[in-house]
Amino acid sequence: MANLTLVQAINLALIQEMERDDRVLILGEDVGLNGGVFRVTEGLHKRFGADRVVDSPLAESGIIGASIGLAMGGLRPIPEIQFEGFLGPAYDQLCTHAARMRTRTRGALTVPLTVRVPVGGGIHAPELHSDSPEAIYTHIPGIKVVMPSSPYDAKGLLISAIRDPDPVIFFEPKRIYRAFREEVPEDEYTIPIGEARIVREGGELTMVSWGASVIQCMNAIESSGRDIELIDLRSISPIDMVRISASVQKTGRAVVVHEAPMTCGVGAEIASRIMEECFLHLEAPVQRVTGFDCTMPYYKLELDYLPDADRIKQAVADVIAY
Amino acid sequence: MANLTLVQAINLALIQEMERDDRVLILGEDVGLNGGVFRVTEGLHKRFGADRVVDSPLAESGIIGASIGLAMGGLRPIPEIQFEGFLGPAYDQLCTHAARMRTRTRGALTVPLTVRVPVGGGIHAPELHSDSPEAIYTHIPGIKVVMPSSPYDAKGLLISAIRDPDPVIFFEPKRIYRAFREEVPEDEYTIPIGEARIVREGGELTMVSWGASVIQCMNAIESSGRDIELIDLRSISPIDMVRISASVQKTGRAVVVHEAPMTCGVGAEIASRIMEECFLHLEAPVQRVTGFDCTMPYYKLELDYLPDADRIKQAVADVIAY
Amino acid sequence: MPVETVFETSIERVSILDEHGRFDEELGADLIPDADLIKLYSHLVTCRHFDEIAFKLQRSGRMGTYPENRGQEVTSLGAAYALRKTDWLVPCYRENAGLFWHGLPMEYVLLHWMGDERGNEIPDGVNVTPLAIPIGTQMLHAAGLAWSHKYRGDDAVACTFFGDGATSEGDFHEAMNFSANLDLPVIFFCQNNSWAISVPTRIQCSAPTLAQRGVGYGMDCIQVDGNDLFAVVKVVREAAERARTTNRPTFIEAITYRLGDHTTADDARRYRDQEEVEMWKLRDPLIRLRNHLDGKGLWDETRQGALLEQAEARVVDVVKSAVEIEPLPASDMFANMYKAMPAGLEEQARAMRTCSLGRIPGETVDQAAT
Amino acid sequence: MPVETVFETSIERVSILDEHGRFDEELGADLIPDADLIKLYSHLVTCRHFDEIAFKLQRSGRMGTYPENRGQEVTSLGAAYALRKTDWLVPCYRENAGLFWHGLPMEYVLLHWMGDERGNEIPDGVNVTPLAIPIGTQMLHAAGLAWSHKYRGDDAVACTFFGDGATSEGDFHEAMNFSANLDLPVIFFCQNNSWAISVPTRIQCSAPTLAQRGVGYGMDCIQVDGNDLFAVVKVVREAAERARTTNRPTFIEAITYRLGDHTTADDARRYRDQEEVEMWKLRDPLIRLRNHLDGKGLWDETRQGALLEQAEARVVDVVKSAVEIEPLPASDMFANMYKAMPAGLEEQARAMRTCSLGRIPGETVDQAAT
Ligand SMILES: Cc1ncc(C[n+]2csc(CCOP(=O)(O)OP(=O)(O)O)c2C)c(N)n1
Ligand SMILES: Cc1ncc(C[n+]2csc(CCOP(=O)(O)OP(=O)(O)O)c2C)c(N)n1
Ligand SMILES: [Mg+2]
Ligand SMILES: [Mg+2]
Repeated sequence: MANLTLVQAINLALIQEMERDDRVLILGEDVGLNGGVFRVTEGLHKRFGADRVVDSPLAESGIIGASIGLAMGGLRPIPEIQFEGFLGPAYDQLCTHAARMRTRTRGALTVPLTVRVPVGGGIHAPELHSDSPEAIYTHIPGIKVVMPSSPYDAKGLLISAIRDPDPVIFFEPKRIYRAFREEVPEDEYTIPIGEARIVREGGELTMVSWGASVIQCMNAIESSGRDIELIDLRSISPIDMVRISASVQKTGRAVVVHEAPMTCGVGAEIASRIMEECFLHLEAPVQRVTGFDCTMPYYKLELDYLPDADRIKQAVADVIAY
Repeated sequence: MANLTLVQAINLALIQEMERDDRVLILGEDVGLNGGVFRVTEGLHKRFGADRVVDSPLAESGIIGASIGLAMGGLRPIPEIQFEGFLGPAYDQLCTHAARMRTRTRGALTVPLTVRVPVGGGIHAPELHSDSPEAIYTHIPGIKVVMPSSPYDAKGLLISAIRDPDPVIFFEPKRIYRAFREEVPEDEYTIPIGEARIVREGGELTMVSWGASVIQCMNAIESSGRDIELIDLRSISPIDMVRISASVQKTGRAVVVHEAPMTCGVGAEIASRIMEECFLHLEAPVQRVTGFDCTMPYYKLELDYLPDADRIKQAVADVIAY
Repeated sequence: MPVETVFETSIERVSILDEHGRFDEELGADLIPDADLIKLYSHLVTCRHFDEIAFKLQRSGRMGTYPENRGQEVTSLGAAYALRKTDWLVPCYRENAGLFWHGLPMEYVLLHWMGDERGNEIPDGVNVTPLAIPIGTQMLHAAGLAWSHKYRGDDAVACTFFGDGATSEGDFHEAMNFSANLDLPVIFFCQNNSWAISVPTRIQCSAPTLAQRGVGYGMDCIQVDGNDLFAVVKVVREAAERARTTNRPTFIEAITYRLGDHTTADDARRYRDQEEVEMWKLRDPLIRLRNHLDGKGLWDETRQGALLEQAEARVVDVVKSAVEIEPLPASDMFANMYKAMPAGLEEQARAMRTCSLGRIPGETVDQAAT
Repeated sequence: MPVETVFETSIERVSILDEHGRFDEELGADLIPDADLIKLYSHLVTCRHFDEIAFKLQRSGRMGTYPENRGQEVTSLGAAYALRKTDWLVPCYRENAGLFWHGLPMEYVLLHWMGDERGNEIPDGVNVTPLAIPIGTQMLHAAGLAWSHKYRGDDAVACTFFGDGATSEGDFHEAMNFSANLDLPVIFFCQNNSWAISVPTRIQCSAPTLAQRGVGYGMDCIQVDGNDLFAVVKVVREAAERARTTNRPTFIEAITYRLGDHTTADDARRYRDQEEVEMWKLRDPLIRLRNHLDGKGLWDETRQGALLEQAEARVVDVVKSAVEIEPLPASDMFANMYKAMPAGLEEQARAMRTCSLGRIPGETVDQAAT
């Protein structure tokens, strides 16, 4: 057991998987000598050498496209995209190839890659360094999407992602990269992709969230003093509807919280499925507390944009008062 | 009045807007001499010349990125992307620039462009010629998304899109490009972006759809003999919740139909909003009839993938029996 | 010096068996043994026949859109012949001759265009990627595949094929740049056939040659007569040797021509002159090679007749196996989305209705979602 | 001929005032009148001071991440000086000197890095696009802007700035290719400062020069000493003239160096040697120009002292207006999403809560959504 930040937990998972499997290699912008702009790959270049930790040209489509080839060639590439705002140039390679290669070839060629991407707002960064595009990739069949909210989950989820036979986007909530530490086992362990975590049990209302927002939810719940069940999705695609529905059938009320804009966000999918699966149990409409339907503003206003404890508590009050 | 196909109605709208406003120009792959692979720009090259109907290099990001510059320069570009499956390379320019330029510059620079894109399945085309990515762009604030289901709407919506001061993606359901004809006024007229159309009134259930699926809905409704209100969204972003909610508050039941995969599709957003706005009126959960959560299969199976009258009728039966 | 020259380069063009039938002994001698030459010619004739039949299948409604290969067969075949079975071919969609030579079963290409994924289910040991529909995107996969071999320490290379139009895509640039700067054993084989559907090459590249696209990457680049089997074999051999020994990529521009429409959905008469087509028909690579074989006394009408019969018989079988393949069950679309099917998808597959509707109302979650 | 040369080219490098202070009279004479030279030098000193203060603002927590311009000021300034106010500057984020010369108010750049969109609200008549955060994407906008002027028939050109790393992005290729093939009056100004954050230029381009990136497009391309104001002015003038008269684009590689960290979030000591930095400090463009002015008797310590005072006073005002600007209301994030705000968004803005929650339960739709 070591007391680690989320960044350290990811770094540890990378080291252990690279030790374990020499098919695993890392590529991306500044991941080498510099150890990544968030220092997630710190020390790896020295430890595993320039053949396994590769500073690539500045080209996201190239990073993902080449990784697809590496994966089809039998390796386990872990490309890093420096910020979620720069995943855009790689969108086409991810959707037209990574997501489709297995079904297109009926399993003859597969793409076991893990794309690591820092995500989300709250760190006063420049434009396009604070977005939350998880809904985009959740809509694309063939790609899995995960986002941990704690160091422990980060390590276990990343190891699962690296070992997964299919492409996984591993979103890293940069706001909590170093926000807190947690006991993380030294030895490797996995957290199954597709399994949500009940962070806190409760009978009055079900709250569903993921990534850095989970922390906002905890704050809201603690200061609200209500008996709320908090579910950390962890895997956004696929979604663990078994746990969500079981909880809502118990509580009859639900609030979903995420940073991305509301319209066509993952909250819409979860709310719809709750309605479909728990309609007769619902005492109030499922409420969404999300980013607004506008571009993530420059950082002076980012905290007004991001869902916070107050907005979450207001939602809880609305749902319970309904 | 002329009796026109959807292709002809679009062609007419393009001609009239180019006649009316010499800031309007068309660019894209094969839009010139060839008149577009679907012949939508037929005759325009001859009529308006190579300066206003431009065959561009084969590069979608370039087509959209250059169009953004043209628009910032005060023109009204109408880029064509040959198939929705090739919108991917332009995703980044659309989301990081077209959608953001106005808010980024607080109106100092704006991007009034209209991206024309054939969309959807059902024509036995090769891979990546049959997808429905509308949810992706509906999730992106700052871009409007429209999709007509008839020649009349196509002309009016396209003219509105071209005149709109903000970026609009104009999806053209290729399955009904020539499926039927309709009386279309010779002179120009506009259909407000953001206004859905009540295709058919009814009291028993509300059905919401857009694009080619609207035709499947009509078939289902007619053969079901039920008293169903059919709403053609026409504008997918923004969504006309006023009409949808008013209808569902009347009928108490709703079914949403679209070709795209279910998860995080536009159907999820509509279902969620219906729940939020009509909860106390709902007799059954809003049901979604959509493409499956798998890659659009090669064409041998595409009709099994696309929602058809049978699946829609089954959904109606389920909702009413609920 | 206020103005000094800091870089100089030039592009060369290789031709061995030219359009007038002239054969350059110096470059051409023992490039291809006669026995192989006959095999290659026979393969070309079979592929040409396959192409004609595929076209007819579309016209008769038994197959979807099909892109004729006619006139370009020698480019991919010459490359495939110059490479090893352990090397990768990363094609676009006009490389049937090379893919078949490399081991892809002929019926696969028909199945692909018949809208059947079984046409992409590449057999084990055949190092070929599926036909690439999104233009320009596959070259990065070639870079990655080549990289995977370099990483493992074997000397296999990847050869990727694409058209003149494809060189306008950003992914082309990124693939070239990755390969050059990370030293990846890739051969970039551009088939400049004068057209990208209706758009002439000058709209894709206003430079005098496409070959010089490689200069900006410090990459070796060369132009070759793409209808000259000998020249293609020579330049690809040299590129492969370079890749194997130094991991340096090469950019090859092969000048060829698309004799048919872009695809069966196209009508080239709308945008190009018939004279141009007629002129290129005289440069048909098959005729050129046939004359060469005749000249060497390696071929004659009887052999040609026998070959055609074989080719027809072969293609009949191929068509049969593609047309008569057992129908795909609708559930097949779910089968290969993931190695292990997630619960929600499994439910959609079971009901063949969206999950939203797949559940009998009232059915409890646990039955449904697990 | 079996092997013939089909293309030849070379790249030249221009230098006028070299690092040793040698000035080439032939090329340099009457390139820049003395009066302008003094204006330009004064501007450079002011921008250098602005850069230092901006850095301090970040360090003292009054501003977010900031990318130092130090050492590269002459590239964008030389370009701006060589162009007209009617021309467009399409920058990346290290071109303060050029942008200010072209008319962008200094406080705008501070506001931008303070996380305030008012820093991008470009005043009417200032033909500048906002600082571009996504690398490589802005060059296509330059192509489109230049195109819009060609379309209208006036002779304005667009000059876009970017780094060595940006030339690895696909959008760079597409912008170059569009401009070359559609004849767009664009100047592509690459600032090769040796680094892309921690990645050295050779990973972005293994060719001997970046300038040769233009060869593949048949574009005029040239390399220039980017720390030499005279040379930069000369090459940009020629490029602008070419663009105005022939609509042909030009690719310029300016050799310069990033003397500071990539941004205030970076620590360059992790990846580059201090000797390299020290060596480049000797090539500081400001020192070089100052010595030249001294040599010509156009400058002295008194003037320098006075200039520094002015610069400080000016920057104090700039900082003041940026720091003391009135706070942005939260509702501002909604104000400019569209020309006309859609109902749903209007509702979110009203409630400052997601639409999902913005409605008092039971409130009917018509009140809510219209
Ligand atoms: C990304 C993308 N954009 C557009 C298309 C539509 N399209 C199919 S083939 C083609 C032209 C390709 O020309 P070229 O690369 O020269 O290959 P050729 O067909 O001439 O062999 C186009 C535009 C596509 N398939 N993919
Ligand atoms: C598309 C994109 N990818 C990655 C980044 C992160 N990033 C910011 S600056 C930079 C390096 C840019 O290097 P260069 O183009 O040489 O410009 P310089 O900073 O050296 O002036 C990177 C990778 C980004 N902003 N945009
Ligand atoms: Mg071509
Ligand atoms: Mg740089």
